[in-house]
Amino acid sequence: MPPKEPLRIGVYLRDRGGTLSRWCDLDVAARTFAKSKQIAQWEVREDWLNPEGQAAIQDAIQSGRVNRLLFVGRFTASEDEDIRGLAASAGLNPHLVDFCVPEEQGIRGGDDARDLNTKRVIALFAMALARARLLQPLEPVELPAVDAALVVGGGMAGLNAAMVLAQTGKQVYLVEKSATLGGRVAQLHRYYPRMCDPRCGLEFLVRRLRDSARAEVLTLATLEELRGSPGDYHAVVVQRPRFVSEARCTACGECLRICPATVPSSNGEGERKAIHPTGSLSVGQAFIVEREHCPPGCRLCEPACPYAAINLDQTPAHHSLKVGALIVATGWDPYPLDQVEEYGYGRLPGVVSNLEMEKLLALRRFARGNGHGRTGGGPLSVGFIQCAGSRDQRHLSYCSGVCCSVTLKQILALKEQAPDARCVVFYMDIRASGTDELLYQRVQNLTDVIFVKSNPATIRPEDGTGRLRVRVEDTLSGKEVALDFDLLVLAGGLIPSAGTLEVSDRLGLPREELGFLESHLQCQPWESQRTGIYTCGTCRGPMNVSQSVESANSAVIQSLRLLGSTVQVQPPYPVLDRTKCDKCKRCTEECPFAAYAFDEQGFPVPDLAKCRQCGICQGSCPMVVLSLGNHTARQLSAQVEALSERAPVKGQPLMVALLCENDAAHAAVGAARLGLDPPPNAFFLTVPCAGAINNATIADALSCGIDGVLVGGCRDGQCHYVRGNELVRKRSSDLAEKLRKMRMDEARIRFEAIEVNDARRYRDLLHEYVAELTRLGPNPFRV
Amino acid sequence: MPPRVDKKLCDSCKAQQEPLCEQICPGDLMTLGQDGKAYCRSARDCWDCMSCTKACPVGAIETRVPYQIGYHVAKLIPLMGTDTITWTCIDLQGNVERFRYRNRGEAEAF
Amino acid sequence: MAAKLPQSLADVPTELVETDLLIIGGGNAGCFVAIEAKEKQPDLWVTIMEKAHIKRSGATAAGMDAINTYISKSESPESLVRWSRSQVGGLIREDLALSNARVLNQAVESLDAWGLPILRDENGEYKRRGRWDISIHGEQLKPIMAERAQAAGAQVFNRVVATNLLIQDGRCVGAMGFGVRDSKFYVFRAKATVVSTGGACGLYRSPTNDATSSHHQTWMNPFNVGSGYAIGIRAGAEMTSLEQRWVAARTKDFCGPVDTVSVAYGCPIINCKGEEIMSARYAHLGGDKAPRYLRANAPMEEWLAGRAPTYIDTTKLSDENAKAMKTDLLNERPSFVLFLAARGQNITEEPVEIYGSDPYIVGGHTGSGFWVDLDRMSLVPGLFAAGEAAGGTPNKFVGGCAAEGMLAARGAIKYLEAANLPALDKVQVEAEKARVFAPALRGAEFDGVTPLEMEERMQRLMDEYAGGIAQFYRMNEERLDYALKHIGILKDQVQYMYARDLHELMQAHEVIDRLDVAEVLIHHLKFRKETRWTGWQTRMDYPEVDPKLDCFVESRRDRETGEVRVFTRPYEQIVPGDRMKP
Amino acid sequence: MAVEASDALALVVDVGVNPFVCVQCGRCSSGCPTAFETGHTPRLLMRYLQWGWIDEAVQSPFPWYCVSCQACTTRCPRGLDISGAMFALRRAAMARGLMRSDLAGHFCGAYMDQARDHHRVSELVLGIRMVWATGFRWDDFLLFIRLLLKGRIATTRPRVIRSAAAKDRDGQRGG
Repeated sequence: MPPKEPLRIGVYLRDRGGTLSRWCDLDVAARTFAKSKQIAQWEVREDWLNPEGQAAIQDAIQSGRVNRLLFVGRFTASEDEDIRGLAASAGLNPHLVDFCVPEEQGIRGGDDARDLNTKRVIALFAMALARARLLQPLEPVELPAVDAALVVGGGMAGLNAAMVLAQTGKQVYLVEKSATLGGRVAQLHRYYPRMCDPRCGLEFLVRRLRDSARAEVLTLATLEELRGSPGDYHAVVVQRPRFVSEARCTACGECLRICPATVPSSNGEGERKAIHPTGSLSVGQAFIVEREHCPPGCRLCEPACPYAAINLDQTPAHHSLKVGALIVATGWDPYPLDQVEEYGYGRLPGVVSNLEMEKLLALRRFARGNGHGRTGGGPLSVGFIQCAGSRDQRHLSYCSGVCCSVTLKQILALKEQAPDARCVVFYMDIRASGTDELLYQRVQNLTDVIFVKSNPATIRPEDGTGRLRVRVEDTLSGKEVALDFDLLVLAGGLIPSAGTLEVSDRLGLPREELGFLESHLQCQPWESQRTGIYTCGTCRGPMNVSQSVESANSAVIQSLRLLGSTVQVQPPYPVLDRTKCDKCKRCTEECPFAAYAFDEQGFPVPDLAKCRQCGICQGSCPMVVLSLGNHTARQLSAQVEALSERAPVKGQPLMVALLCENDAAHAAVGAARLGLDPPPNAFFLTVPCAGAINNATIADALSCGIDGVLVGGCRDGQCHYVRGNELVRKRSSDLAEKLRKMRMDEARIRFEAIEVNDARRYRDLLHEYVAELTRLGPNPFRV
Repeated sequence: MPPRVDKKLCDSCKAQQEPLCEQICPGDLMTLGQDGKAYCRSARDCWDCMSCTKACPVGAIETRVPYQIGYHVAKLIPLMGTDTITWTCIDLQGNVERFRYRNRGEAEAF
Repeated sequence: MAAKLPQSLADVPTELVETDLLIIGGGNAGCFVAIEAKEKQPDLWVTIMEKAHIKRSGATAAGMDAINTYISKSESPESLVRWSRSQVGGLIREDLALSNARVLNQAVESLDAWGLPILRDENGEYKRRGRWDISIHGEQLKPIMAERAQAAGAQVFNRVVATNLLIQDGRCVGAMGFGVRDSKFYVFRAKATVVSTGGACGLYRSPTNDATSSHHQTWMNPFNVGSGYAIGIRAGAEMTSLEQRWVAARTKDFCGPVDTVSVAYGCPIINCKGEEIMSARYAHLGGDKAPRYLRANAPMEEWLAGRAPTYIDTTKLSDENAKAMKTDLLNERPSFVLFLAARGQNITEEPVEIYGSDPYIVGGHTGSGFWVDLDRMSLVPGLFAAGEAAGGTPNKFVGGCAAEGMLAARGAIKYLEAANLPALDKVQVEAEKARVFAPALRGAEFDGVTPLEMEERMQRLMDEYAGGIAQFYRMNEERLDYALKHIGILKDQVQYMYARDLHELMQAHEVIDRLDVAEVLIHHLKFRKETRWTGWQTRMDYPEVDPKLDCFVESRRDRETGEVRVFTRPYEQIVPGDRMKP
Repeated sequence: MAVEASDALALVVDVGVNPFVCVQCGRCSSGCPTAFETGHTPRLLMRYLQWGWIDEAVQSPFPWYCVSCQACTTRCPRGLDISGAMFALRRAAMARGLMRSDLAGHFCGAYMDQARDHHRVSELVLGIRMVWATGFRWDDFLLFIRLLLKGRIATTRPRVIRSAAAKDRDGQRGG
């Protein structure tokens, strides 16, 4: 290690329009710090970004007079960047430049405020210098990355994501559990509102993928394991055997004639043989053998195939794929409507789910002559029961938002096939919002469609006629209504698919209490709290087809950041001092983004690609050996200690507020801008997240005489880093317990949830806290 | 005298198999009991070096001197800062004495 | 969580570790051996066997309030050797003391560079607290050393207890031991082995030992039981001056450090009448500057003469000095301040009562330990010693042990250049494995003795018959013979000792090791038929100093027969001047 | 008229029903066997409670038709105890003297005496005791005859074989 270079800090004050020197006496401040050896230069300039200013900076660096820069005054974000760029071009690491903004701490004009302002500025400079002394040069880290992505789930969202990726020139692997693509949308009869056939949209997507050289579709495949880190994943995919070679099979159909086994059709799809084509929505046209339906020992199809494409001993294939990002699009399953016993789904043949109704419509069962269940020659009577199992505490507590529009669409399609059909819709409220309202009006214009605002309690088969009797109170008229139906369609809700739960367990993706993948942030819905893994489609919540396609595109755009040859990680990021770490694993436990893993010696290692640089690990470390570049616990402690020696006003409580820079700090700066003066002895310091505050820093603050420490974090559920605020509250409550034993008042540590625009509340909070501290008396360590 | 463990506060170091107090004790005395909380396996063998008290991240451990040599109850509570340590001593009559000093100076890099 | 006890020897896994330099004991000296060895030869394989956790193990576990030996500008290595020699009645290995003194400051200054806060006076020099003491805030002393050792690249095996050395064709080629947490049997093969296990505590009964909760109320770390001496003795290494038992004036009941602190703050030792006993009775022998063993024994003479209790007079301390003294005590043994608070004692009104401690064998304070040459190699080739384990140089303390660690590292590196390892002696390994796990494999119904029972029996026996505190350190030939006979019986009774978990298995070996050390110690006490150091070895049957015994008393135990041979080695003076004067 | 939440809540709060949670889905009425006997349905009464129209709710005949078969409570998507609310309305009605509270007392006595003594209730005895309390009415009597002829009224009370344990329990409870 090179011998430590002595510190030479250049303190450059920006006195635009002489405001700073008017508000406070800069000469007194200069004299106060004259003795400090580490300050190599102290200069006040009107502006530092004009040519002379820039030249002065470059000269100071290149001449070696300074090796740290501390700028005082207000600089916009872009000016901040320019100065760092200037320093870098002059040969100084841009992270050795720091800024201190007196205005933000409430220092502003005012006739009698000058000498107080001067004392406060001196305290502020002392803190800024304490921080500047401990600045370290930080370098960005370049991590390997792969220009490919993996999409899990071949439904509407997955197909869209894969197509967009392929179009933007990225290699993409699409993994689909079943034999065909299209997922749930392929089982629909019509889209709404345009009433077009979903297969047309899907086939467009599948053809695009088939033709793209960069897209590789793996059906009958599941993601077994994911190793590596964002940008450089190693995914292991297992593909179940198809028993038919995709290269050789020409779909000539010879095997169909030989095959003795017929497979019962599920929900009215018509019989098919054990060996059968995989349906139009698949990349190849090879057949597939459902081995479980082959009669024992039968291998008739193998010799029969003219192209020797059939191999009944095929074993699962393992693929190990190098990808940069993962897009989860595992879709939804229908709520098991048999749970709602009173509706008799699964028991009464006439009761079907809205998904099954799509199949019946697709098979044009209701067209005249196809004779669906029309008893007694009269017109077909069909009932639609909305919110079947939804908005019901005993089943799904939420509303899936699509079932109303689906029912309206189904009525239009039904009336097209059977114009004389009588339809009754039992509803609580028709939620066809936006342009779907037009769909609702088209249905209202039809004849024989009546909307009954009520929920049936039970459905009973009428003995003899086989029709279904429904008896309700029509809440709009208060009258009893009893109707008989040939068919009853239950409009059931959407729940996370089995595939979604499986992939969430395998990749450790958090789920919210409804079971959907947790994205936590309204403003980043594609988020999965695991960098590198993005979610889209109904796996993260009920949505309609257009929203699902929209979300696929947003997930792809987010994943592009990680695709390419390298991933650039800008500082700051956490660094571990291994000699002091005794592997207590608290950082791993508390990191909200599971960014830590253990190496073979058991040391926790942060994966810099996964790390969100929130500093919660630094806050959790009992040995204070984890430090987030230039936001370290030692720097915070040094600033607090510097403040403790320079209380502006003697005899008043000295207070420091440690504020999360995402929300609470904005309230403080807002208060200063509104001219809401903080108490004279109150200053604030910012941290990337309240969770980054280590108990050792609070201990330092109290032991060096600070009267009160106010921790400002976010409200529960609003933390940008999931639970930073809860963690710091728990840790500081442990510390408060120790304070009580040390005969110190627990109120010396206080946690407050402060929101972005709580400027007024923040100012009142400070004054109220200082009042309380005044009552408590000085910190026993100071006296 | 054994270090006294406050069962409410002790979170058994988030159920890792070797909590910090068990890891650090020079006499191999601290370990996790059946209730998942830390305890000292042999009161007589403790030397009161207070390593466990300093190491406990939630401050659940409190040191006591054997009753043979000191009356009930005085407290000595260490509070670890980043590079300072603060002791608070409360004697029998409740008088409080506080000490603070730097326990880590400027260290050259490795 | 510790692993369960093995059911049989077969299911005890054996872990074989190959290394160049093996260090037994990751304490103050051990860390410095590792750091110096890795600095001199970075690609050397260095392995540390540590019975506890290197961050807080050994005598400095709780911290340290001062570096007791540092050669300031006005002193020199020679003046330090002269002072040290005068403190122990003129009988030290001057060659070792000189070589140690020449490296002393370098060791202390590296501690400073690693961040150990050493207090400075107004012009930036180390603040002196007596002729040789400098004040430090050493609460983090041991973690600092442990971090440097690990940073230097030493491979640390925590929770591994050394039970015996690996001796093949007369050479030491490593050591064996077992894991207290993983219940494995460890075999380390090393070209050179350094024993730095610290001193032996717990040979004698401590005055406050009782049935409730104060069994380990000792000044020295009770978990340093002298295993280093024991494995050396069993390997046939030569031991020197064990009869210089370290007996110290310590706080009554608490048995905390009070000697150097009282010197530093100028609090004289007084008796119940308030007389300053050192200047009153020992003026002719240097008064307060009298040799260490006199200062240690003086209070006990006052008790015998009916002028007890004895105190260090802290009533003259200013409040500011009293706080400074307490700060020092917080750094070395924090529970001392808790002890004072638990008696509601204000030291500026009520002086701190002092009493003799139970005797310890500590080569860092007296000259006891391995007989070593200038490379710190013992008589068994390949076996080195450093710190409290190495004999011949008293008054080393923290700085001296650190310096000796560096010298042992240099000696070991020189030796292991030419050393090569013979094939592993399987027979010796299996025998040791059986011996180590025997107490744990006695079976559930075994009718035997717990380690605690045997330890208490040994401690009371030594206390009453081998000059313990209960007898005001006094002994005579017949009592020593009685003690020797019963130590022999106890060694034979080891076959009845059983252990119910890994912790108790460690305690069993702590007793076995101390029995071997006690036996050799009694031989040394019997041989020196004179009273050269009152307190350290007060022979009531030979009260006078015998000029013929102005030499080192040595001992060596025969590896096969176990017979202890005691002999003398002549004293060689190198630094001129009166050996009794500093 | 501002909705006085307090009085609506006061009525049903002790039964643990918060009327404002009801979303008026009508499922309780759809499932209720006697919903359409009186022109008032349970959903409608919940609506009255939401508006705080206590007089209409209490004077409604429907609560007396509620046979507390729990069809409504088990199916309510918001988990409200509708039958509990009807019970509260019945008690409120009696408190306001809209229904002779003594009748309930007589009926309850007649019922519980038999249940306690014979562990079975004979409708015949029940009818006779109620006639004793309310006085003789021809239309009731003719209805009784018709029911008797159709065998709708059991004249004898089935004998109950009491297990030994049951008898001890009776013994312990002082019979």
